[in-house]
Amino acid sequence: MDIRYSDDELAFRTEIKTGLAEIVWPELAAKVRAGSSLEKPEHDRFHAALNARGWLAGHWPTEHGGLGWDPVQRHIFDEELYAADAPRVVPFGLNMLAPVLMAFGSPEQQAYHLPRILSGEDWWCQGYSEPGAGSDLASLRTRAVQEGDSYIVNGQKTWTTLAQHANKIFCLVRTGTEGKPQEGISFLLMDMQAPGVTRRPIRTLDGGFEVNEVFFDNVRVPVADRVGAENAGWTIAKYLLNHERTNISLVGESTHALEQLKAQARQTRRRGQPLIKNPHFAARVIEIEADLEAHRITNLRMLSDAQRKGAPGPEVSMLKITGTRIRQAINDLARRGLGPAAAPFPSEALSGNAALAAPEHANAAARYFNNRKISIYGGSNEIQANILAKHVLDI
Amino acid sequence: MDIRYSDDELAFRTEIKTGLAEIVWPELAAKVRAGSSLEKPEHDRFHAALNARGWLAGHWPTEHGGLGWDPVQRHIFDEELYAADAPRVVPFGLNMLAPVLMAFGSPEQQAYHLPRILSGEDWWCQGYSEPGAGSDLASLRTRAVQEGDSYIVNGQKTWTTLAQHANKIFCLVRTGTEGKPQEGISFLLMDMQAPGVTRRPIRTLDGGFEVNEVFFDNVRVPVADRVGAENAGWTIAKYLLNHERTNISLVGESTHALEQLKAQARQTRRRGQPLIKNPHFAARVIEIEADLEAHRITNLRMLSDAQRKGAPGPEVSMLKITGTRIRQAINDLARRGLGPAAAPFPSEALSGNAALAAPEHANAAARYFNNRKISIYGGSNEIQANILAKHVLDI
Amino acid sequence: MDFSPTPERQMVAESLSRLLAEHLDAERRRAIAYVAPWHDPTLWAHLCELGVPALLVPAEQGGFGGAGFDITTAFQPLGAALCTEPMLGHAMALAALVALDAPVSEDMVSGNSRYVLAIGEPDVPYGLDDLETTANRAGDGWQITGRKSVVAGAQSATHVLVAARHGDGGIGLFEVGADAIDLTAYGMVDGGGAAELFFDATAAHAISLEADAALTTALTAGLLALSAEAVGIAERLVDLTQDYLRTRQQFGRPIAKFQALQHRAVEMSLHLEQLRSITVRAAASFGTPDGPRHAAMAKLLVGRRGRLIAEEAIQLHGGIAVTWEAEVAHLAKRLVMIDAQLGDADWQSEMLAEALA
Amino acid sequence: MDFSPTPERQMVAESLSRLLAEHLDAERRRAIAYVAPWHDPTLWAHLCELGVPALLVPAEQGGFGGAGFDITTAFQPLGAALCTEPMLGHAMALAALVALDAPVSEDMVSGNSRYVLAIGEPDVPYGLDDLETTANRAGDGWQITGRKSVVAGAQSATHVLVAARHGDGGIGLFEVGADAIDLTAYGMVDGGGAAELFFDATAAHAISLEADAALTTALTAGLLALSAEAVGIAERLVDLTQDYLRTRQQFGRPIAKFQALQHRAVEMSLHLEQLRSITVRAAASFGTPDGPRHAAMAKLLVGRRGRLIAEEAIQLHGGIAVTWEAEVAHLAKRLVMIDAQLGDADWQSEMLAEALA
Repeated sequence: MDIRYSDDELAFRTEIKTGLAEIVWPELAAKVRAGSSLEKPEHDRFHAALNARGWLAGHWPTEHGGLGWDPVQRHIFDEELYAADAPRVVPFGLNMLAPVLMAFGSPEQQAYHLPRILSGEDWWCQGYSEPGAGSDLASLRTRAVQEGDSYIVNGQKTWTTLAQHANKIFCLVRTGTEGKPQEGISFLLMDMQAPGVTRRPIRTLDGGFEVNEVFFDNVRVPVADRVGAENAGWTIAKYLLNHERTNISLVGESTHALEQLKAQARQTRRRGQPLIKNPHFAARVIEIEADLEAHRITNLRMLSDAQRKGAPGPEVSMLKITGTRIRQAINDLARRGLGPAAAPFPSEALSGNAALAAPEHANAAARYFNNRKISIYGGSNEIQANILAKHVLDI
Repeated sequence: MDIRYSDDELAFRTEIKTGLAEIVWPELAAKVRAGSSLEKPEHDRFHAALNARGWLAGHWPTEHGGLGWDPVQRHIFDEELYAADAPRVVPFGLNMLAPVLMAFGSPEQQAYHLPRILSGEDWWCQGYSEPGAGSDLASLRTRAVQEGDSYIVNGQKTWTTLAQHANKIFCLVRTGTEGKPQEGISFLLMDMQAPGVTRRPIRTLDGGFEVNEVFFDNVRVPVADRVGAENAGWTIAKYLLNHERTNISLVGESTHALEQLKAQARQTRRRGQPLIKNPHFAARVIEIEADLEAHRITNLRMLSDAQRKGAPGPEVSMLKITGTRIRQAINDLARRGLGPAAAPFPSEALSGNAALAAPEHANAAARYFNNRKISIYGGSNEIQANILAKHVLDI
Repeated sequence: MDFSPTPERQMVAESLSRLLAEHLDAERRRAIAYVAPWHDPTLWAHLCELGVPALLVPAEQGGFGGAGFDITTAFQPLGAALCTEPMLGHAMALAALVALDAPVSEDMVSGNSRYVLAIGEPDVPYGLDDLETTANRAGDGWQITGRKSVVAGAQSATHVLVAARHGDGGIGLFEVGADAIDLTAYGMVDGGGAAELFFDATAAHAISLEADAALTTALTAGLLALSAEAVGIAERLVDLTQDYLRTRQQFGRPIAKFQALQHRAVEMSLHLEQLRSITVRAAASFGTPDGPRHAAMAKLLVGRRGRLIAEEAIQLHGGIAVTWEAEVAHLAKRLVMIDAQLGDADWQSEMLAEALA
Repeated sequence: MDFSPTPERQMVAESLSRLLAEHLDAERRRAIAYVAPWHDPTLWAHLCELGVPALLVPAEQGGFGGAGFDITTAFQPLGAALCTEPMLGHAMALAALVALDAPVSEDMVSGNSRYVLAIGEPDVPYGLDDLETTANRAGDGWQITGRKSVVAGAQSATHVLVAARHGDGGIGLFEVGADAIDLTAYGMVDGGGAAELFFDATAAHAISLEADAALTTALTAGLLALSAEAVGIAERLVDLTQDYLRTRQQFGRPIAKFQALQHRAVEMSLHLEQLRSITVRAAASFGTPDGPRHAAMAKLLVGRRGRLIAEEAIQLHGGIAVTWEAEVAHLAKRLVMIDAQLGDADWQSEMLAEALA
């Protein structure tokens, strides 16, 4: 057993760290630290800078223009992004659609779409969830009916993250009604600018806008823009859900957030001493730290497994559950550490002499509430528990 | 809203407190404090002393020789028992069989059995559980087949508390196999000395002996000793389970145990100061104290409801769940507070200069382990949660 | 022993619930709670007409209540409706004055004046012990210097009562007109408004120079009010979640059929029951020596179990609960953020522990 | 990065498991663990033949191991078998001597002598800071006075190493022959034996007068050993519980079909996974500056999550699990009681917090 990073991996980390220091500009880092939403041009500029070094798709196989990073390298890259206060790479095109195209797309689809994902020409969003079909994808109702060489799509998607910036959407749609509910689903690539597509922003409980409803009213989609066979969408969806989960441990993000939390608790004064010296607060920090340390090793163990065995197994559901719990525990503690100062909307006038906390901490309550979502989306933790129960109990 | 005890109730409490001080002799109190098992003569002497004042069956209706205490008086009596370091009254005859006889027994059965319960002539135990039928009474398999004016009983009961002292047992037995499984059950009064009855003690995980297996091998029981109609046992069982639950809040016991815990934590020294000043330990005590204070009010609210409305509703399942959790949390903390000193069997030589803790605390680990049972027996907390779910979700 | 409310309180609670149902449905609440001045002066007037401030004042000072159960009678319905009217600060100011036996103006009892009690500071959000704001004599009057932080309702108060340390180290209670204060108002993530109050030799009038005990009573009243508010919210959250489980279909049946969710719904009910009972306990003790202790216990459980109810309500609702349109989201936010007012669960635990040893 | 054990350690672990399966089935274990001397000298000899003590000693001192993963390789199977042989104290004594670069006798490496390291006292059960046992010079040697409490394995040790405070306040390590000590032996609620050691000017031999660092290393080794033991137990408990859920029928079907129980079984697996990983982390760090910190984290999680695994294993088994005949009962007892050895979860948390600020 040797759980250290290899020399190559350490060198890789240094290369990434140095590079990111050059790429991330100060205003971007400040916005990321404060948890503010980025504008589209900021995302675009950051993606372009990563792409210029080949890092945007570092984890893609070389035959598709990637660098063929293994899971450990990808994890290191992820950790360094957080350490550099860089934004998360918007995953819908790069990490979700791209693997689907590589596995199920036609050569024409690959040749057309993959370069446009890298160049930033296309911004993809994901059309999976529907009102009434959250964790239960088999019950989705958006319908695509073939008419000549097109599908006519009608229905509604929801929780579509960053659809406000997207010009493309990949969708699961119902193309058949026979057999089991999951058998009549197809995977379509659609144009957000097509006639009949409208989007409506959903305001989240913290007052932010990052998800949307997307409506389809007789939208015409060329049959050529279907990925895989008709009614084979369920297979693709499962493949994608698995891929989506590979990055779900949140180890990099939580490590960084825990450091922020400790910094906050060293700055905050309570009863004449730093909050970090309060025994109760310190004990909570310590428990999270121990849990995160364990979770980090679990993640590395599973990455190392994946490196040897290929696709991750159902154990990744563990990473999702534990990872989101740790992340939410940090959010919770950051909010609690601020006390009443967590309550004001920092966007509203808490500047100058009225400031209650450093900008990177002031958003703690909003972030806590916003992050309640992470145990709900991408397969709720209850769904993950069902998957694990099947696995551990052989039922 | 007036949540104070009435003047009459306060006077009642004083009367009980004064009386118990006269009844409870020092050796008995010491054994109760130390959590030691009592011998049968000790139980008998204590019961006789209570009976002499009419308190043994204070909660029985006056027509059956009781004092007709209401639920609040009964609760006060229960609290005072703990405060006096008195043992719990053995409930099987007094609180379980007696209400069944009063509701379902024939006049002859009532006239014969109730006085013998009071006098201590009969010590009853309860034959409900069977191996393989713990929380699922409908699946019980002990069979009674009628032959002339007797039943012939064959089968096995388990978890029979204090059967080692009992000369009588009331049993649920299967008398029919048609219809739903719960439809063919009858309620029999049996003699532990009858030919064919054998008992085998079960050693519990802490090394103690308080429960038993009871085997029936062609035991002959007069049909006249059946309570209620043949195959009507399920109704009686449900009635009894409900009655059994009325005293399940453990408020009196937990209040007393929490005081013991605090005394222990004031005596125990850690890092040069009393354990009670350790912020983590103190916080755990405080949380239990707050929970117990809330639970005490919940219990009084439900007692006060029961006083007005008669039988308790499914909400008493709440009392069971919360009551056992609080009791177990106190057990847990008492064990933890002792540190390594909780580990030795105090029965083995920890006397004299080797003593690690006062006798009333030294048993903390054994009591913690033994009390894991309280969330399992009498309808496990999972069964209680199912009952509550039906109730709150109307399913 | 009698756990039913008196007919009078029952009537007030019902009138108040009706009034709030009429004037503060969920949509209107969102429109008021998140836009300056973060409350609705008309609704405030309605509450005052109904006599809510008077309910918080004993008859001797011109009201018709002032007992612990009066406080819960008012605040539980206010909680259920997520009302952001600045009643908490007014109630605490009243409690302080009543405890000092100081005059309570008719305008204050009627609610024509809106008072707030300013205690917490940036480094001293909870408790009285380490307050840094000072009061100094200036001629016949006093001058206050310091900062009071996140004072809920201060954005719309007409009068501010300030706790400040004076010359000989004691804590006094001082009154300042709101327009004399340098004030930065803002909205809160859970709705409603608050303000930072900056005092720089600000002229003030001394109500008492020995206000420790009265301020403790005011804090106790505040903890009780917040606990009752929390019970009102928690009841709504539990109801909404149970309704949702019964109606929402997934995998072809109502999700209430899933045992894992059933047991979690039961846990929510158990938490709620504890909150209800401990708040009854605290209300019954208000004004007795046990009052502060039981109020601290109530606030402790509100902080711990309230958060669990809120988080579970969101989780069991799923995605819909993290949207602005969902009532459950706003209920959950308020229930969670109550913890951070007047001492969170850890703080209450520390205070109670000090009395333990 | 490679998370597989080396072939050598894999082989040792398998041999050890086989040995324990052969000599210590559940029934035999109950017969040994609860009756004086609370272990089986024959089994001890078998373990020594297999080289378990030698596995805990580096090659330079005559063993063939001594790394963190060697400790876990030994103690995880010992845990799974609930072995009560006094290996922990021996391992800690070895770790202390190795850290001091003091001579380690052949008899000690072979296990012919059984050592124990005595640190904890009645009022100082955890840590080194406040120890009260003293050592005083007497002629060429030393005399120890004080009491060491609940020293696991001391009931059958041939040699005792004692941590004691000497003249200039430092903590030294002293050796005493077991037969020179006034010793009260007893059995433990979770099996195995321990003793109270009373020293009254008891003659001793000084090994080191500056033993703080070496004792910290020994404690770290002990925490790691206990954590590995806990992992071995927790794995058994999780396995047994999953098996039970699959086989036990209630209400006409295996109880594994009940979703509420499924999710609780999953929680147990999640706890176990955390224990496994943090123990790997601590093993990898043993001997580095992070060693004590990671060992404390491991013991912290063992205390918290180990108890939850044990309690859930009992609850999900129901009544059968509270009987003496049930293996799950004895596994659960040991897993819970591990918390109280060498510093419980709260203690570890406090130690870690001191380094945090």
